[in-house]
Amino acid sequence: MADKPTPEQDPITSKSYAAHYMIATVILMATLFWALWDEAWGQRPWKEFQEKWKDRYSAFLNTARSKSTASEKDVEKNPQYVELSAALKTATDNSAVAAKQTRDKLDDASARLLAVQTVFTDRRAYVNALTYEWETSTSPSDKASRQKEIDAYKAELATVEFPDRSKKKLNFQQLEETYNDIRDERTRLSLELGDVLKPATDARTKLDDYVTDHMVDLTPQQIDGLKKKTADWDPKIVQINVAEANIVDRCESCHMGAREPLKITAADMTPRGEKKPDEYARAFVSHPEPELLSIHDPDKFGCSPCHQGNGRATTSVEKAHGNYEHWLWPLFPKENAQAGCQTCHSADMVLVSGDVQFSTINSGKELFRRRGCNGCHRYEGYDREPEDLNNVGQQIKQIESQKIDNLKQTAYLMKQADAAESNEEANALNTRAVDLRVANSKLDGRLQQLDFQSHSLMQDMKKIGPNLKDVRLKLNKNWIPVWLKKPTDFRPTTKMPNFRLNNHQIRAISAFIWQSGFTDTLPKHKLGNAAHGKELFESRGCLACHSIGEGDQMKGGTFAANLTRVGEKANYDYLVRWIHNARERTRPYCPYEKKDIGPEDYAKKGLPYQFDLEHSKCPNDGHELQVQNMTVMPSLRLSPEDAEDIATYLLTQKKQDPSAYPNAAFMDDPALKEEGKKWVRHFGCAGCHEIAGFEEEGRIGTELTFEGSKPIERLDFALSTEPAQRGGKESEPIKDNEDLARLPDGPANKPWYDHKGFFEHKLAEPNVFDQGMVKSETEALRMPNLHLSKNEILSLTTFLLGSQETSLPASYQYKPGDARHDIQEGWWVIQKYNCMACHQIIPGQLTALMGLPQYQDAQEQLPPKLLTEGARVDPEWLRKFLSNPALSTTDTNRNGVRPYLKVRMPTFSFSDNELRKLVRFFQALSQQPMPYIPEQVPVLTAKETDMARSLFSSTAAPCLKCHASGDPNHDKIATAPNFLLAKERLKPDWVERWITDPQAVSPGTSMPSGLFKQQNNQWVFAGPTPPSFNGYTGDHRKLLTDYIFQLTPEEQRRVAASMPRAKAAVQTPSDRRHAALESHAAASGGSR
Amino acid sequence: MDWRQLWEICSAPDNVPIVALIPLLAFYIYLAWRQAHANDQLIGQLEADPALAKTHHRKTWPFKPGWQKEVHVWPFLLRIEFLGAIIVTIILMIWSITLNAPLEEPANPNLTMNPAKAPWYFLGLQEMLVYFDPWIAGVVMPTMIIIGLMVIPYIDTNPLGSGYYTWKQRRFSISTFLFGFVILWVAMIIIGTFIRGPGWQWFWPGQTWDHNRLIYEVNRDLPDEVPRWLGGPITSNWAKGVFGAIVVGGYYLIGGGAVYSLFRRRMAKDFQRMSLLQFSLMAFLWLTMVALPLKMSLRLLWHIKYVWITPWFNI
Amino acid sequence: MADENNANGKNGNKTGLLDKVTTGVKDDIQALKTDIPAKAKEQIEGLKDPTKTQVYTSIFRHKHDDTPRNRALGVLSNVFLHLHPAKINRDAVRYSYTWGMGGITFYLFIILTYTGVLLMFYYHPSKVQAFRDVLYLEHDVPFGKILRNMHRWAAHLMVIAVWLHMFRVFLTGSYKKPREFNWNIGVLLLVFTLLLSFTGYLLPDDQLGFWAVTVGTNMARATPLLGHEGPFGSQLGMTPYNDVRFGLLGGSIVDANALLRSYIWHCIGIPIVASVLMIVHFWRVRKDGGISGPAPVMLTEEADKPRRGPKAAGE
Amino acid sequence: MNFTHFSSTKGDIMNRKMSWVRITLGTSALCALLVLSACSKKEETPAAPAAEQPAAQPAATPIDPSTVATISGTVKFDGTAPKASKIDMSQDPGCKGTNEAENIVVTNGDLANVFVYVKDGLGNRTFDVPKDSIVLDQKGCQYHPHVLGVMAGQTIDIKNDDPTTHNIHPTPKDNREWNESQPPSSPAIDKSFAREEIMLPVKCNQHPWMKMYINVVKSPFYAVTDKEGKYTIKGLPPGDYTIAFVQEKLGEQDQKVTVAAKESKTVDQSFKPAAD
Repeated sequence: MADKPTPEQDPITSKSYAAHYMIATVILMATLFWALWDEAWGQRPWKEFQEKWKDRYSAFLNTARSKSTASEKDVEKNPQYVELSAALKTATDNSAVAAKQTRDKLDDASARLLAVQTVFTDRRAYVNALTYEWETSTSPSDKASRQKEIDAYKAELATVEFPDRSKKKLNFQQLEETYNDIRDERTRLSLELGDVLKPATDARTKLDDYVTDHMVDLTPQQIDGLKKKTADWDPKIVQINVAEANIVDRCESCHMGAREPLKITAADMTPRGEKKPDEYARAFVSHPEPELLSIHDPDKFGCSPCHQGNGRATTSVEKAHGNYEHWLWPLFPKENAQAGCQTCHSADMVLVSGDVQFSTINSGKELFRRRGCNGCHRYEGYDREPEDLNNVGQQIKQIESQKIDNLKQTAYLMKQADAAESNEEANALNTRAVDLRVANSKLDGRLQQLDFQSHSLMQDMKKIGPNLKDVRLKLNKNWIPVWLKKPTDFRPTTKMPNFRLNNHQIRAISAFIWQSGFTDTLPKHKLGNAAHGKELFESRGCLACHSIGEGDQMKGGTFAANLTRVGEKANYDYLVRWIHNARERTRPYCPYEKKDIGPEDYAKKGLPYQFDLEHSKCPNDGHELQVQNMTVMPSLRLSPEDAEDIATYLLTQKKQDPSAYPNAAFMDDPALKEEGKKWVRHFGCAGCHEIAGFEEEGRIGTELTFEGSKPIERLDFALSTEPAQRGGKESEPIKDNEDLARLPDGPANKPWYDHKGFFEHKLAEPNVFDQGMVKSETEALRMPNLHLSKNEILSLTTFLLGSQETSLPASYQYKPGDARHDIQEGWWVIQKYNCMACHQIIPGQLTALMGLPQYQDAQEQLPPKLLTEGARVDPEWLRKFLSNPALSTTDTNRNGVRPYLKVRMPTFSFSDNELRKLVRFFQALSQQPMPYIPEQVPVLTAKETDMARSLFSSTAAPCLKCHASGDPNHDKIATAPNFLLAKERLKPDWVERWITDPQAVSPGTSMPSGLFKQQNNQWVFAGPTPPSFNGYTGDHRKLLTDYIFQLTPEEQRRVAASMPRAKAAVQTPSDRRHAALESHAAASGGSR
Repeated sequence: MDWRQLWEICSAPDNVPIVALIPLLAFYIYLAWRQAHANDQLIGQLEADPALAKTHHRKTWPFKPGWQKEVHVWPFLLRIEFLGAIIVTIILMIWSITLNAPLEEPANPNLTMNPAKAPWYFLGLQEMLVYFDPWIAGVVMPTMIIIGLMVIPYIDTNPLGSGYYTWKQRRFSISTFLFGFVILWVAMIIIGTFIRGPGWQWFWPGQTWDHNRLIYEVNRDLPDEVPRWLGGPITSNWAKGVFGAIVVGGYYLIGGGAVYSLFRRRMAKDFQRMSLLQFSLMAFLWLTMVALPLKMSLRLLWHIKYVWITPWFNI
Repeated sequence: MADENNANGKNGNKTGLLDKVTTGVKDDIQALKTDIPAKAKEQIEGLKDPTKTQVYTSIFRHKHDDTPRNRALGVLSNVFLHLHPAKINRDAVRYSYTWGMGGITFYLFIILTYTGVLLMFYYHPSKVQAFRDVLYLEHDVPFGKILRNMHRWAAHLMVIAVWLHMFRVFLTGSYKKPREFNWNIGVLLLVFTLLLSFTGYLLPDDQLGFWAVTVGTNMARATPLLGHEGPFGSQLGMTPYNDVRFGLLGGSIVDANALLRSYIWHCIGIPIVASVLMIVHFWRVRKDGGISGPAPVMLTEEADKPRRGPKAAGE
Repeated sequence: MNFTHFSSTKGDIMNRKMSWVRITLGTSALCALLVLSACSKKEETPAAPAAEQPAAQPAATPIDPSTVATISGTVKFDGTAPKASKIDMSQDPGCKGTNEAENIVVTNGDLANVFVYVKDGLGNRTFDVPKDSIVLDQKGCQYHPHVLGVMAGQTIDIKNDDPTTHNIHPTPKDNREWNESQPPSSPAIDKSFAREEIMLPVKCNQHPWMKMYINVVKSPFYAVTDKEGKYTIKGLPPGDYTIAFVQEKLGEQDQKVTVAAKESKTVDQSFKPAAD
C-alpha cells in the first residue's frame, strides 16, 4: 500500500459520503416502507380474502335475490296471501282518517309540550337549586329566608308562548300542572293512535309472518339486508373472544361465510369461467351443519375447540390452520373433522344432534369397543363394568371399616355415659351413641345396595371373544392351530385379529389353550331337523347379529361371527347348549379364590351343584361367583328341540369336513403348555378371551385416552421417521398390497409425520414400524392386524385424533347430570347388546334386519321401531318387559307383545343395573320425566262405552282386524298387539298422538293415518260413525283412547262378537311353513 | 448427500447468525491479515533503511505534510458512524421482516428435546461436555476463559504492535489468540451446531440426523490403558489417582519446560521482560488451552475418557 | 359590555366614571392600531433568522457555520456526541482499521433497549402468561412480530459484534499499556452480553428456551464445591435444593421462579450493570488516549525505549 | 325483448347477461324465447360453473305429430302357467271379489299385467305431465288395475268401492312412504309420486292379499298388457329405444328397438317361469 502513488488531496477530509448516504437512505426508506407494507398487508392476507368475499358474495346474493323474488312471487300467488293482503288494505283504508286526526292532535300536543317544557324545566332547575340550599343550610333563620326566596320565586309569573302565538302567564305550580296535563294528553294520544292503527299493524304482521313462514329461503328484504352489509363491509379482523376459555378465534376473518344464513357452497363462490373452486371459494363456504352451530354458539365456543388450529394467527393459511412444526394443535383434516367432537363429548357413545348423525366418530367409538381395542388399551370410560366393580369393592371396604369404627365409638360413648358426672352429660353421650347405631343401620342399607350392584356388575361384565376354558367341549381340536395361523383365512370377517404368529408360537399357544380347558362332559343331544333349523335361523333374528355366506352371498349382521364354516370347528353338543342359552357356564368362577369352582366344592359343603343368577354365591366362602359365560349373546327362549334343529343346521355349514384337518396331537404335549402360557401372556390374549389362569390379567397396550395429544416425538415412527417427514412415494413403508389398500388416503405422498399418519399406518399394518428392523420374536411389535377397511381406519383415526387432553375449562365438557346423562349411559348398554341391529332407535338409522331379503316385502314383520319408545310405554312395564320379553314365566317360547312377529325379542338377562339404565334411556330419549306418574284415565259412562264399542266394531274402524284380540283363530292373522296390553303398557297421551297420525311416530308402520280429522277443535272420526254418535260433541280420539285403557277381556270379547266376521282364517303360504311355531303365538294377550 | 437435512440445519432461524458468522469472520481475518501484511512490509522496509525510518510517517496509508494530523470528529467520524448505524438498521430490519424469531411448543419438562442444545454462543462449551465432566466444561473452563482473557494485558509484555495490525512482531500472541478464538471457540460452535445431531452424536454435514442411529463407542480411561510393560492396567483407585496426578502434573511440567525452551530461543526479549509470575501464569494458561485439543484427540482417536480418576473428580 | 356591567353593578358616580372609562377605551383603541402592526412586523423579521430565536439558542449553544470551532463545539456541546473528543487521529476514521464493531455493539444495545422496553409492555413473566404473551405479540400487537424479531436478531448480532470487536482489539494490540484495565472492562462486558442473551432465551417459555436453559444451568450443578454434583459438592453438603443452581433458578427445576429471575436479570439487573460498565468503558477509551490507533508502526529496536505518549502519535 | 338494460350494468357484462337470460328463461316459458334458448345453451357450456342457476326447465320438446310411430305387441308366458292361488277373503265379510291371486295372470299363454315402457333412448327430452288423473279403484278387496303406469307428478285418484275400510300403503324405494286409511264411501284420496320408480308396491295392511304395483315413469310412452297380453305405445318419435318389460315376479327384460317415422312396429316378448 505504501507503494501506491500519494493522492493530491487528503482522502480523509475530501472524500464525500453523499452517495453512500444517498443509497443508504434510499434503502432505509425502502426497508421502512417494506416493514409498513408487511405490517399492513404482508402479515394480513385476510384483507385479500375479505376483498374477494365482497365481490363474490355480492354476486352470489344477486343471484339469490332473484331466486328469492321468484319464490316470493309464488307465495304471493297463494290465495291466502291475497286474502291477507286484501285484509291489510282494508284495515289501512279504514283507519286512515282516524289515524290522520289522531296524529295531528298528537303533533299539536307535542308542540305545546315543548313550549311549556322550555320554560318549566328552566324554572324547575332554579327551584331545585334553591331547595338544595334550603336543605343544606343549618341555621333556622337561614332556612326561613331561603324558604321565602323559594316561595317568592314560585309565585313569580312566567310567560309561556304557545305555538299558536297565544301567551299565558303562569306561576310555578300552574306551570307544573300545565306541563303534566299536556304530557298526559300526549301519552293518551299516542296510545289512541296505536289503537287506531292496530288492525292495520296486525294485518301487516300477519302478512309478513305468512311470507316468512312460507318461504324456504330468505326473503328478498332479508337478502337486501345482507347485500347492504356486504357492500358496507370494511376490511377488519373478525374475532371471537371467549376470555373464560382463553379462546381467541379469528377464523372468520377469512371464512367470512361460515355463519351466513344462506347455504354457500364452494361452487357458489367460484368465479365464473373457473373449473375448480380456488382457495378463496373453498374458504368462503358456509358451515355445513348450521344446526350444530346453533347448539354450539360460536360466540361461546369459538372455532378452535372443535376444529383446532391456531385461532389467533392471521399471518398465513399455514399459521392459522396450525399446520406448522411447532404448533401442537393443527387443524383436524376435513375427513377427520369429527375428531373435534371428542374434545367435549368423549363420554358419549353415540353422537346425534337432531337428525345429524356423526357417523365417523360414532363408528370410531363403536369400533374401538367392538373390535376389542380396549382389551389391550385402556381408554377412560371404556371399561365401565370392571372399573365400577373395582369402585364398588372399595366402597364396601370403606363402609365396613367405618362400621367397625362406629361400633367401637358407640361402646366407648356408652361407657363414658355410664360414668358421667351429670345426667345431662350422660344423656348427651347416650344420644350420640344411639345416633351412631342408627348411622350403622344406614350404612348397612348402603352395603346391601353395593352388594346388589356388584352382583349386577359381575353380570354385566362381558368379554369380546369366546371363553377359551370351553375349547375342549366346544371345538374341533385340529382346527385350532389352523385358525391361529391366520383367522381371516378361515373367516374373512372375523373380529379376531391376525397376530402374525410363527408355527412355533401357534403350536405352543394351541397346546396351552387346549390343556388349560375344562374337561367336563356335556349332555348328549340327538341330531335335529336341519331344514327347520335353517328356517328358524333365518326368521328368529339370529341374522341381526350373525351373518352367513361369504363375499357377495353374505347376509346378516356384522356384530357377531359369520357362521358359514362353523360346521368345521364346532362340537354339536356344545352348540346346542350355546344356542339354547349361551350364558350357560360349564363351571362357575370365583374371583376371590381365583379359580373355577367344580362340583367337588359344592359337594364338600353338601350343596347341590347348581349355579345361576339366583345361586351365585361361592360354596367355599360366600363370595359372588361369575355364573354366566361373559358373552352378550342372549337367550332366544327356544325349546330344546328348536335349539337342536338350529345346531344341526349350523353343522351343515362347512366347506370341508372337520376330519380333513391335519392331526394336531402335539397339543397334548405338556412341555409346550408352559411355553404357550408365556405367549398367551405376551400377546395379551386375555384382553378378549377368558382363559384359565389369566382371569385377572392386566392390559398389554398403552393407554389411548390422550393419544391424540401425545407429543409426536413419543410416537415411534422408527426407521420411517425421516421418510415420513419428507413424504414422497418412496416414504410409504407398507409393502403389502392388502394393507396398502386399507390406508384411507392411499399410499403416502405428502409428508405424513403427524398423528394422523401414524394412526393410519399403524392401523393399516400394525407392525409397519418394525419395517426394516431386526427384532427378536419377543421384541417385535405385538399389535395384531385387525384387517380394517379404509372407512374403519378413518373412523378410528378420527376417534384417536380427538382423544386429547383439552385445555378447555371443565364447564365446556359435556358432562350432563340430568336426563341427558341417562342417554349417555343408555347408549353404552344399547351398543353393548347391539339393540340397533333389530330396532330403529334414532330416525334414519338402519338396522341389520332391514337389509335382509325376506323383509323387503314384509316390512311389517320387522321388529318395532323404538323412535318414541319412552313416550309410548310406561317405564315400569318396560322394565318388566325387558327382563322377561315373553311377559310370562310359564309360556316363554313366544314374544310377549307381538306374538305375530317371527323374529323374537330375546331374553338378555339384563342386570338390575342395566335394566334401570335402559328404562331411563328410553324415557330420557323421548324427553319423558322420571319417575313416571300415570295419568288418570276418566271412567267412561255406559253410553260412552257403547258408543266406543260400536265404533270399534264398525267397518269404518276395523281395529280388531289387525290387532290381536285373544281369539286364537283371529290372532293367527293379527299384525298388531292386543289392546288389553295397553293399560299397563302405554301412556294415554301417546296413544292419542299415535291414532291420529301413526306415520309420524313410526314411519312405515302398518297402522294407517287419516283415521281422524279435526273439526271445531275436536278430533272426530274421519269415516262414517255409528248412529249412536249423532249429537255427540266430545273428542272421538279421546273417547277411543279412554275406551282402550278400560278394555277388559270380557269387553273385548263383546266387541269381537259384534264384529261381522267369517269363521275360518286361511293362512298365507308363508304362514303355512311356520305352522309348527304358530301354536305359540296363539295364546297372545292372555299373559297379563 | 442429504441436502434437505443440510438446508434444514442452515436455515433454522437460530442458526442463521452462525452461518453469517463464518463469512464475517473470514472477511475480517482477511482484512486484518492484509493490513498486517502491509505493516510488516513497511516495518521491514524501515528497519532496513534507518534514515527513512526517521522521516517516514510510519503508516501504510498515504500522508503528505500539510494534511491535518487530526481531523474533526464532526463530521469526519460521525458521518461514518451514522452511515454504519443506517446500514446496521437496514440489515436488522430486512432480517427481521424476512425471518421470524423461533417459537417452539410451550415448555414441557416431560418432553426432552433431542438434541437439546444450549444457545448457539454456548455450544462450544456444550461440545466440551463430550470431553470433560460438567464441572470442567461448564464451570472451570468458562472461568478460565474469562480469567485468561483478563490477564492478557498483564502477561503480554511485548510493547510492539500496539495500535496497528502486525504479524511479524506478535507471532506468538496472535497465533495463540487465533487458535483460542477461531479453533477452540468458533469451530466448536460450528461443530455443535452443524455436526452434532440427535443424541449429541457426530453427523457429518449432509448426513441424515437419524434419531434411531446407534453407534458403537466404548470409552476407556487412561489408567486402564496403561500397557502391560508399564505395569498393566491400573486397578486400585488410589493408584489411579496417583497415576493421573503424575500424568497431569507431568504434562504441565514437561509442557512448561517446552514453553521455556521456546521462549528462551525464539522470544528472548519477551522472556526477559516477563516476571516469573507473568511467565508461569502465561505458561499455565497456554498449556491448559493446548490441553483441550489434546484431550479431545485422545477421546476422538483413542476413546480415552478420563486421564485422572479420583473419588471426588475426574479429569 | 364592560360598561354595562359596571353600570349594573354599582349605581353611584355614574356619569364621571362612565366618561373616564369611555375615554380610556378610546385611547386604548388608538394605541392598538399602531402597536399591533409594529409588533407583527417585528415578529416576521425575527422569523427570518430562526437561529437567533431564544428557543433555538437555548437548544444549540453554538453556530453552525462550517468552522473548525463549530465542528468541535458540535461534538463538545452535545451530550451524546460528547463521548467523542472534538478531534481524533486522522486515520482513526478508517473503517478497515476499526471495523466499527464497538460502535455497532453500542448501537445494537440501544436498539435492544428500545425494543426490549416496548416488549415489556406486553410481557408477563409468569408461567401462565409468558407463552401466550409471545403469541399475542406475534399475532395481535401492531408491529409486534417485527419488534420481537428485531430484538432477537439484534441480540444475536450484538454477540457477534462483541466478539469481532474483541478480536480486532486483540489484533491491533490495543489492550496494551495503558489500556489494560479497559480491556478487562471489555471482557466483563462480553460476559454480560452473553448473559443478557442467555437470560432472554428462556423468556418466551417455549421448548427451545426451556431446554437451552436447562442444559445451560445443568452445568451449574457440577460447580466445584457449590454444586451438588460438582467435585467436593456433596462433601460440603450441597443438595439440589441448596446449591448454586438452585440459587440461579430459584428452584430445583426451570419453572416459574426461574422465569421471573431470568426476567429480572434480563430486564433490570444485567442492563444496569452493563450500562455502568459501558460508561466506564467509553470513559476509559477517552481517558486512555482515544482509540489506540491506527498508530505508527514501531520498530523492533525501539521496543525497549520509553514509550511515546499518546499525544505524540501520528509522527 | 327486455334486454335494453344490459348496457347499464357494469362489470362483467357477459356474465350478467347470461344470468339474465337464464332468469328470463326460468320465469317465462314463452315460445318466442325458444330460439334464444338455443343460443344461450351454446353460451352456457363453457361458462357453466356448478353454481346454482335458477332452475331453468327447458320447455318440453315438441314432437312432430306427423312422424310419430307406434309400437305394439304381445307378451307371452313360456311354459306352463302356474295355477292362480285362491285367496281366502273370509276374514272380512266386506270383501266379495274374484278370489284369485294376480301375481302371474296367464290366459292361453298370454301374460297380463306386464308393464312396458321406453326405458332408454328419449335423451333428455321432457314431457308435460297430463292434467288428467288416473284412477286406482279398490273393489272386492282387490286393486283395479293390478299394475298401474303413471307419469311422475301425475295425480292418482284412489277410490274405495268396498263396504269395508282399506288402507293404502305404498312402500317405495325412491319416493316418500305413506299409509292412509280410507273408510267405505269416503272421498277419493289424491296422491302423486315425484320420482321415477318401477314396480312400486302398494298394499293394504288389513287385507294382506291386497297388493298392486304403481310404475312411475317420466315419459308418456308406457303401457300395461291386458288379459291377452297385448299392449300399444303410441306417439313415439322415430329413434333407437330400449323397451323394458317388467313383471312383478318375473323381473325385467329389455329389448332394443329402432323405429322409423310413422312406422308401426310389433315388439313381442316372452317370459319364462322363475327358476324356483
